[in-house]
Amino acid sequence: MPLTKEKIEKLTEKFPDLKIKFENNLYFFEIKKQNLIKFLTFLKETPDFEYKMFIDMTCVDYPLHKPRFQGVYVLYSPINKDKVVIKTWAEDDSLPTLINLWKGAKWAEREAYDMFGVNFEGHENLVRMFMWEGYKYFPLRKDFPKEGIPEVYLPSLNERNNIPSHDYSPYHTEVPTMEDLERTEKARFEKKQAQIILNWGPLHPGTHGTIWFLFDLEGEVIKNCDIILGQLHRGIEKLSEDLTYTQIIPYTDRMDYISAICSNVAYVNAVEKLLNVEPPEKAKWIRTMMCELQRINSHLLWLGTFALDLGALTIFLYTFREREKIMDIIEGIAGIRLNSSFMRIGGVRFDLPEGAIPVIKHFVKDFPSKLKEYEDILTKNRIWQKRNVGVGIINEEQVYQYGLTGAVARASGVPYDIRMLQPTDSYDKVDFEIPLGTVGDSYDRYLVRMEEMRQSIEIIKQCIEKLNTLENDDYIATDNPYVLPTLQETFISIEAMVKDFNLRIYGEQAPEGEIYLSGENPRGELGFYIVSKGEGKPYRLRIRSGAFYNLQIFPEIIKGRTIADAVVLLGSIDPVVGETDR
Amino acid sequence: MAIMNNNGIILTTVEEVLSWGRRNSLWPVSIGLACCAIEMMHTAASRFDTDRLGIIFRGSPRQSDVLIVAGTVVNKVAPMLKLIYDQMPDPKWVISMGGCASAGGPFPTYSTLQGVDRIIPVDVYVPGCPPTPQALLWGILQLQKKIKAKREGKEVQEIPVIPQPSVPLKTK
Amino acid sequence: MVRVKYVERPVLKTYEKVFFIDFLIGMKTTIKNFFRKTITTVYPREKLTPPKRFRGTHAHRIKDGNEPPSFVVLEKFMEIHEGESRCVACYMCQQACPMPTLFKIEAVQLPNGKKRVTTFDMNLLNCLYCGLCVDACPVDCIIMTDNHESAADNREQCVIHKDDMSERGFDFDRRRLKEPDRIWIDDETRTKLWGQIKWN
Amino acid sequence: MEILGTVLGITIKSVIFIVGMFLLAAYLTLVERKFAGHVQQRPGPLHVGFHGLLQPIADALKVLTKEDIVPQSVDRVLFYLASLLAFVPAIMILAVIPFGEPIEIFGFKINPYITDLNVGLILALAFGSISIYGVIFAGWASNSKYPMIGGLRKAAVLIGYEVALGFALVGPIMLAGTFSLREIVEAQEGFFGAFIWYQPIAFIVFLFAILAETGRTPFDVQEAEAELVSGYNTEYSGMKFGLFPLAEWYIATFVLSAIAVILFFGGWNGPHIFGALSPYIWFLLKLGIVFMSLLWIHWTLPRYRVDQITEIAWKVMLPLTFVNIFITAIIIMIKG
Repeated sequence: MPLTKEKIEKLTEKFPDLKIKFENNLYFFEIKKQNLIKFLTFLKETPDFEYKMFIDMTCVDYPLHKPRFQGVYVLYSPINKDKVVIKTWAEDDSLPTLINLWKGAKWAEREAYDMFGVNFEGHENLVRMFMWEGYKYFPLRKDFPKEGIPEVYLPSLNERNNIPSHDYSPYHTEVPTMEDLERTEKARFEKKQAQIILNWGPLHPGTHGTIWFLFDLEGEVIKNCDIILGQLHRGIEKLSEDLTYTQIIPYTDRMDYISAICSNVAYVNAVEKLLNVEPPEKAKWIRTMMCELQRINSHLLWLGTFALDLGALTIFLYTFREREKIMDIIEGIAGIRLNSSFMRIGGVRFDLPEGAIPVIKHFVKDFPSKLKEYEDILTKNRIWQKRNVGVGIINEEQVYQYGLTGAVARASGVPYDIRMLQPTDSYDKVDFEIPLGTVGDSYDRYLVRMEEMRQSIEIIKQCIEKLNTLENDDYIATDNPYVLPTLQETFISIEAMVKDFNLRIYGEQAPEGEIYLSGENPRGELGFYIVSKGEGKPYRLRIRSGAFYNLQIFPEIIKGRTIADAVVLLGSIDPVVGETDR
Repeated sequence: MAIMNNNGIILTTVEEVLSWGRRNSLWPVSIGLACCAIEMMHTAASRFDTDRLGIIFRGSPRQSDVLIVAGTVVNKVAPMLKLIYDQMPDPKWVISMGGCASAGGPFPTYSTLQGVDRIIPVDVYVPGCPPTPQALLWGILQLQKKIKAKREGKEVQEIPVIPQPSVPLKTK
Repeated sequence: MVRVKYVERPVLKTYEKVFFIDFLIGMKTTIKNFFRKTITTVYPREKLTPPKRFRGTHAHRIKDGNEPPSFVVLEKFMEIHEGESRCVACYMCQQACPMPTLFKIEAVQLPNGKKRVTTFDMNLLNCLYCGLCVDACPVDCIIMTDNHESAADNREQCVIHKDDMSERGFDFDRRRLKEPDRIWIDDETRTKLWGQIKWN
Repeated sequence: MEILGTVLGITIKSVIFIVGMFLLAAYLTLVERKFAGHVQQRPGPLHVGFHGLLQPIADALKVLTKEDIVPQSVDRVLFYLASLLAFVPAIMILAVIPFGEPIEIFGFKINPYITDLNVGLILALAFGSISIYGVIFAGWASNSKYPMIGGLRKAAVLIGYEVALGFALVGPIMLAGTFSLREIVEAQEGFFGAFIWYQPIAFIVFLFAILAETGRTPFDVQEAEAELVSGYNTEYSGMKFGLFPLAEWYIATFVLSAIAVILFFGGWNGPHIFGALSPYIWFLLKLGIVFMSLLWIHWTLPRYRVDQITEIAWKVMLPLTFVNIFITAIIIMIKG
């Protein structure tokens, strides 16, 4: 629940210059820069506030305002069970660092520096996060064009003599040289402490995509470690600043491509809250069901790749067998296997097709036996236990320090699950349990995820029962002025066509305001901080990615362990590069 | 289809035998970049089993013949990809899987490489976002056809080999 | 209310350790799968039919008499013959597309005051296959077909044009227009993976 | 004249053995791929030839005609030497492995083995341990980080398990009272004469040792794909690469399973139900079973960490073998 009156008064009399705004069921505080640290420390340490979990930190660029940049911090309180947003203006383009309060701020501040050029006083190693050292620009500034500045002549090697397509240009943005990358690598480690510096990645079978690990090895023991991200930084935040709210939906697929539907739902919920659109009942249930299917799908991929990294190759193919089934279901319902942009603002794109429910029923009935097969091979296997037990133990304090979410937090015994804390869709109507770990090592993360799959099956069963009763409801609230009409309406009525044209051309004219809303992704909390200036496009869309913050703890807990453990730890944290880099 | 019309018949000339061997044991580098990598894994998995066609994924570029560029290639990883390509022994082929790898796809941004064929020559483009496993398999069959055609001296548009710096020089 | 449940960590008993019970159970599972039927779709010989909702290569519906009412309204300004693409050059697909540059739509004004679409190019290599253009089309013209075998060996062949789009649309409608909106239609090909599903 | 005959015979046999071994190894890859495929509910090689029967040939053609990259930074001598050192000893072990009883063809008495040394087993072990150098050299000569780590890992594993392997074999040798493989086989009469019944511990240790020697899961740390790209042979390409898996995964596995059959399963002993050829059939049958079970383990289990492997080798396997030797000795004493 949000803060009570007394607490607000307590805050105001402690900090007179505090500006308070309550919007979209969320408190926004604005504080002067010099008081920021004091205020945050107060929020973190005062007994009945205890906003001790670091959720997110970012910046917003207002070119006409002086000072130009605004820092935005999101905090969560385990006792109040709610979030607050603290904003402050960055005078002379610099902000105080929060590393001493929350270790999790380290990467977020690097990213803000990389994207906006905001300086952070006292940051331990303020280097480029996504771009490479020597990159001249700060992409997320408003005066930087989204397609970059084409400055090198870089034609296609195949299509020398003819123009391949009408939107082809031989000029290209700057591509780094190997020297640039070496400089980037050097910027992470000051001096060589041990024998070998091992580049693990960026293109390596074991790194779950294109994460670039730097290991400072002594024998096989990792003395020091740092992670270079940005090998999949596609600038989705920048892109979405000149797309309408509907057009952003397909890009949320491509962020966490393994759990596309969950990302869709999280984003669509945020936008609906902003536009206060209320989707119909059936859409909510469909969303919940698809989310859980996608969650199982994602956890299966995690299990497969995790087992593959640990050498059990067969599990990988067994999990992919079940994934194929879920993919078939999603393909039949949404039309494409992986990046199914199935959600729409105000509902879902299609109704469930004929035969969807029986197929899902069949899957739900069949899946637990398959789950048991995996557990037979792995759970009690002595090798599996030897590899997992006691590796990468994360305690509760670290969870709050780094803002870890998702299964990683739950394995450490923190009952942080957005599905229960801030239920969207139909999660308040379904009945399930949050699996929690006791030790917080990699084996617990494995067990927690396995248990989550069983819980998802339960949720899907409830959704099916409910959906059987809602046969002929409508699946999208097209009467709302912000919701695009369906095709059939467009064909028959001229009003619908005009409304469609307007919404396509001018976008959904969201009321001025801002919102932070998050959903529970398989990889942790996926939050969307949207600033709307009353246009059809978001002024700033900040994506709080769970994997980004979860991965941040890797360098700390891998120290003193071997490469083999690094594989285990990475697998159990389970990042997806598309989401960490956006 | 290359696979279909040689059910183990030893072809006549050495060249053809070699090309038969090559196109029937294409070993891709197991490198995944983004979404397409998931579909690539699905192609290798049990449902659409690439091992049927003699395709097994190798970890090391030194031991592989095909580079399946699966996913968005951003500027920062482009030199590395070029390096991987250079490490592969001849004869080698490149399949550019998905829109992102082929032409930048839906990311016309400051950080995305607009088509991997700007740094390495591509043999087969597979549209799709991401392409389904069947589409990728179809692309692989196209590549096999291409190898066959090249060996039999049929016309295939040759990739003009023009000396390029491993990564473009900056215009300062 | 937050309901939590602590997972329990199994430990190996001594006899399990000594007699390698854990290994044996795992090996039992693998050998069980060894004797199951394979689930592989032998691709070039047998293909999975994509469902009707599949979002593959784009196509144009043609003017064949069963257009929606909206088309009848907009047709007055257009010069479209029977069997041609229904496109009325309203540019809504381009407007709706998150990646508008992949479209190249051109229309000319004919002497009789009517418009005629001359170019409709789409660069499939930049497409997200998100289906927003399909939702935006007011005359039910642009659709996404079940064609996914579109690999080519140069980038030009990945750009589709008006004529082949209308051909593909005609072909798609001929094959699958009558088809019910079912999750998939090729039950027997999918039984390999799914086993027998009981439809109700 | 006599000597000439023997020399000729041995030469012919060696040629047959080596060529046959090459073909066999090539087709063992197919066997493994088919087995793995069906374990994972997929057919494995299918289209190249009838059910993929020509797949090994296609692979061989490709690998042979591949460009053979030798990176500039490598130590050339060791780089070339390594692949040979990994391959040749594995083949040479074949010299002492008997595949059955001598048979009469056109009045010639042909022994189905190249030579029958009275220290055959020792020779096999010696050659087996030489092939370690191949791996270490490969890792070192590549002058690259992943191969070096892989090579060192493999060295650690092999050193640990060579010892365990050696001591595990002592039990059967004591029972048989000879080092000659042929005589060891003759020492095990009948179904319950097979040493597996008297030496179960030795057999388990030997099984683990085979897995470790041939670098199969749970001991395939040296080419753990997720950690070290392809392990010690990362920098190898073309045929020089091809020799490594052939030697390590197939020939070595084959040869060691043969030794296992000879030592524990009574070699070619078995009821004479197939007529004159029954010894060979029995031998190959047992061999196939052992080989398949190795594959089966390989495609089921996850992978140990290298320090855990060495720990097991020194702290569990070695003491077990000592205990085994001790018990065997006592029993033999009592039996007299």
